[in-house]
Amino acid sequence: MSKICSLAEAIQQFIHDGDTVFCAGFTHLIPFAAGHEIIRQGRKNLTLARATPDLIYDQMVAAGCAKKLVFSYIGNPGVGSLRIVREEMEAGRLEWEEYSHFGMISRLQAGAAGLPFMPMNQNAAPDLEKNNPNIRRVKDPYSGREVLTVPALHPDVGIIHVQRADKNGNAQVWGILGEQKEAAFASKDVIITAEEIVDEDVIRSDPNRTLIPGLIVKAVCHVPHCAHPSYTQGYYDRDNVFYLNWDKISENRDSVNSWLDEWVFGVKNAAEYWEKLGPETHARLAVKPRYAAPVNYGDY
Amino acid sequence: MSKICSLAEAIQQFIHDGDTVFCAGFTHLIPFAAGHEIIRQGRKNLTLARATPDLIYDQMVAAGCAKKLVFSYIGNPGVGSLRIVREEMEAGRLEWEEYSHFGMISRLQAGAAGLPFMPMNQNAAPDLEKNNPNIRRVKDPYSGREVLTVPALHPDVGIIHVQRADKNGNAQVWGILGEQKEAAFASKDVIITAEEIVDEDVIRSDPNRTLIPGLIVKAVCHVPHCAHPSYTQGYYDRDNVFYLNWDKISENRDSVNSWLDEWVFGVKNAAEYWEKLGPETHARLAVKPRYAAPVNYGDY
Amino acid sequence: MSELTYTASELMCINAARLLRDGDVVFVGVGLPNLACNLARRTHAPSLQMIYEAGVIGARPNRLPLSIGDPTLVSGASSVCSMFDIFSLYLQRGNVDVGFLGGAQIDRFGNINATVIGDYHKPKVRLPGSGGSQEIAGWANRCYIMTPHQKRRFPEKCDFITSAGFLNGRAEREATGARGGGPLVIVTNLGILEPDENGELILTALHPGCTYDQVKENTGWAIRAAETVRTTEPVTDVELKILREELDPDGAYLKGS
Amino acid sequence: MSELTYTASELMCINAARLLRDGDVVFVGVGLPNLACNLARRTHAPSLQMIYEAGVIGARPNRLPLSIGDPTLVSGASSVCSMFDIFSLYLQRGNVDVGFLGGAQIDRFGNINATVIGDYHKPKVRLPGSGGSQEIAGWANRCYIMTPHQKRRFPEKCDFITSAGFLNGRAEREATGARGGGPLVIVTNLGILEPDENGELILTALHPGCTYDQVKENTGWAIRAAETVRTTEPVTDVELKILREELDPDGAYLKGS
Repeated sequence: MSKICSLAEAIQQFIHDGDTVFCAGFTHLIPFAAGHEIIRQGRKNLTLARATPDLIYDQMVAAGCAKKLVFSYIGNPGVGSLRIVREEMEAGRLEWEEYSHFGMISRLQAGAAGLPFMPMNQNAAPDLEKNNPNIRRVKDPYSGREVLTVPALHPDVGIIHVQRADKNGNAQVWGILGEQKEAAFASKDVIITAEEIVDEDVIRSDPNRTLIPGLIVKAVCHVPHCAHPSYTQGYYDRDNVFYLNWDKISENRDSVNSWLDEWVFGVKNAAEYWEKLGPETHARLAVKPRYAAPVNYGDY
Repeated sequence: MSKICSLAEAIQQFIHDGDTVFCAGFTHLIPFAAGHEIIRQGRKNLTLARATPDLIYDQMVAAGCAKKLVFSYIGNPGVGSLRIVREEMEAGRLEWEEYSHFGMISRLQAGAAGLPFMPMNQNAAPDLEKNNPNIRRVKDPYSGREVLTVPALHPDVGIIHVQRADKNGNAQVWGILGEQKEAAFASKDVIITAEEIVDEDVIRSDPNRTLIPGLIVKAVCHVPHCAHPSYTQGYYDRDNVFYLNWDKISENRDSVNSWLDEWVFGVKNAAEYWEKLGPETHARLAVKPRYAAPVNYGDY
Repeated sequence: MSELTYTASELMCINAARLLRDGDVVFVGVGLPNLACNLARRTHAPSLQMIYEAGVIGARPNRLPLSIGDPTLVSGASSVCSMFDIFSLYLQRGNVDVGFLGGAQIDRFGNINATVIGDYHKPKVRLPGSGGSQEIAGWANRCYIMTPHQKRRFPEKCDFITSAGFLNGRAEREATGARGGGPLVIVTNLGILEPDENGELILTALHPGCTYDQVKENTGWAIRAAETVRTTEPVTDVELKILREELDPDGAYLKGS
Repeated sequence: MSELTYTASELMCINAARLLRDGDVVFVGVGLPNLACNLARRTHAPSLQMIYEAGVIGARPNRLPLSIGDPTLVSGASSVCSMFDIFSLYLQRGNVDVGFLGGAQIDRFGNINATVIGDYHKPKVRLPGSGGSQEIAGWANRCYIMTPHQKRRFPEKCDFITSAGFLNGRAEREATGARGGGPLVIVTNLGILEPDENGELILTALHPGCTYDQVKENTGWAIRAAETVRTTEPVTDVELKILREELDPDGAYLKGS
């Protein structure tokens, strides 16, 4: 049974005000188009969870979608500060819950594995543990020494961008894997956005490449260039110029609002957004092919 | 720096009497040739750990290499009983430590992750927990309910068969993954046996396919057909006929000893063993190619 | 129809197949459960999703697999993952609807022994052990069991509980916090047993031509019968034909008994 | 040689590169640590193995990555794994020899603050937070820090300990059971600080032309000097040439200060 629908339909159906949303992807495959669609549809009071909020959550916070942030690093990767998020936190207008990267990912792993918590070895750093009551301890029943724990995270919705998926939601990913798999299995509902919708036979020709199985997926959306200004390995490059520009745009709210008006509210969907970027940007982000060596599964 | 050596050299250097050895592979990629080399070199008092001891440990137990078995299922997969192992256990001549599959794999995962233990949800089954003091409990610090724990397993040596590896030990696997990755990271020393030694560029063309990184590998051995009568996906089929035959061979010790004399002590190495199987068996186990769809990483 | 002849294995397999619901995610073993699932897929449950403990999801085998890790399960499958992932992300997470279980002994409360006859530390008969079944029994939403109906296979109490049924009663299982629903149906060659409100197995259906007396004779405790004991639908020639001609043409699993 | 001119970043980067040993497995961040590692690989440590928190092992980037997840790190790498795996199988397991750390504040015992200036719940300046550094500081065998030598960056005590140095002394860190050795060397633009037997940072080397007085002026506590304070080897034109012509030709990281 096909799960294909438009991204607008998927957001409409699965994301509700007050939900905890996880837009997955570590630098790679960040589903910006989904974030923009959430902004366009005016969702409010979301809890936004991601290791690195990146520009996608900076934009969603700026647009007033978020009540709370769950994160482990609030920077503009490779550039500097995440200005909107930082300003809202400093002003006391945004709640937050903070972990280390490993704490954050361990929360997802526990959620994905159906465990109530994950243990982590002690790292000697005292202050995050002191300030986050969700970071606790249990005694290792073998040595008697204590290990740290973090509780399972179960987002209401996980949005996962991938290179290719079939209509059932079987999704294949290569390049940086980040926390895509863990976020998908941890979430109650999973929305897949894909650069390409391919025939089932393509997926079945390489089952080890399937990171997310259709059986946990609710919706599959065909969204080419979904990740811009992040990137999709093999499809287009990271738009480092935009990451640098955002540092300037986000210096004041007027320019942020103008940007949102023009690039989010001013376009209908990801296709229009990409079109609007224009041929020069398309050319700048284009990438020449470099193929993986063949792999023979055998015709058993 | 190349880590390539012969299988005999690797066993000689890294496997010592009394070691805990993990010959990895769930049905797929079981490194039989390594087991046979351990028998030929006359190792004693080994603790043999595997989820399913399979014929490889039945043979090693028959040859007198083992003091103890750590396992979760002692059957001849798809056939029935594992006669030698069962007889030795019933006779009180073989120590054992027993888990469920998930308990066994969780022990490896804990070992691989550097954790002292892994939690598992309760499964309501009381008797294995009662009889194995290594299965314990901790209280989930969030709900207050108890979860089960198993302790990390750290084999002295993990032997991992793979489709292809480079001289540094970067190893790629497809088909059933079993516990190959976890066993490698959990072990103190890792020996890779590979169907093919390939140029680094082959590995680097598809980094997501690399299951085991060279940096944890001590020795890389070129051993085509290492897995027979188990199989290597895409290279040769499982020898189901042998699995059925072993059920008869292992009915009495004389026929087992004759088999060991002929097929282990009577050959010098895996190449001679394969040659001795003869062209009919080679033809029976041959497999026609079926290739994975191409994957483009992009030339960044 | 009533003149069709079939083996006990065929009878159990067909009745087990009928229990599966379209769309179910099933944790499959080789042998009869594999055949039952494939029969269901070819009849009333085309969207059945089969996953194997070896880490294979959505297999499309071109031949009957001898072992649970056969390469034919991999070529053409929709996904392959590690064993750690299949047990944690799928089974422990609650993504498995149905598990199949089997063992040397099944007791009054549906507990299963696949470990040992006699004392654990001095085994009289050492059996294979849990494999994946301890967690399947604990965590699958529903569990089904197929087993020949023999007194030694149905003792009042197992020598060793490898996989949990309802322990000494449904409340005891529930108190452990295990997420799964436990054994829902036991299919034998005589009929069907189901747990009552206390988790005790009772006879709820007989296959055509079988009797409650036969069941009592072949059960190790005084087995009760439900108020109304159904008769199972007769085996059809369509079901037999699929099993015999498509799924197990060599009779590897269905021949004999 | 002594007439070469270089920026503070170049000086720190070159001195950090010299600390790396051939064969080291290094958990690399972007920016200066990335440049230091690549400089070491091109000089005395050709077998240095670089791994990135994004899950990339053995990268061979064709261009200078802006972010830690740049696609150029992936194409041609020897392995890519999930974040969960890179932090657990590599870092927590003890497979990482060297980690690089940085932060807004580094205190007397090498503790690092990358989280907040002021109160945690009512931040005066909210910094990025831990990212991967809490576990790198806890678990890498050796940690190195590069930072400009300024009083505000070297307070006696951090406002918030994001990543552990030696807490209030080496014994306190050891009591936590964290496996890693903690900060081994802090490279600044003035010289090199190392922990003494109690874990307190002391001056052990000065760069050519720099003085202990400058260090004291720019440190937030009364920093002690080792009995013998070395002078670091002068920067060579070979090192500068590799940095400027091969590794960062646009001066993205090395220009300025």
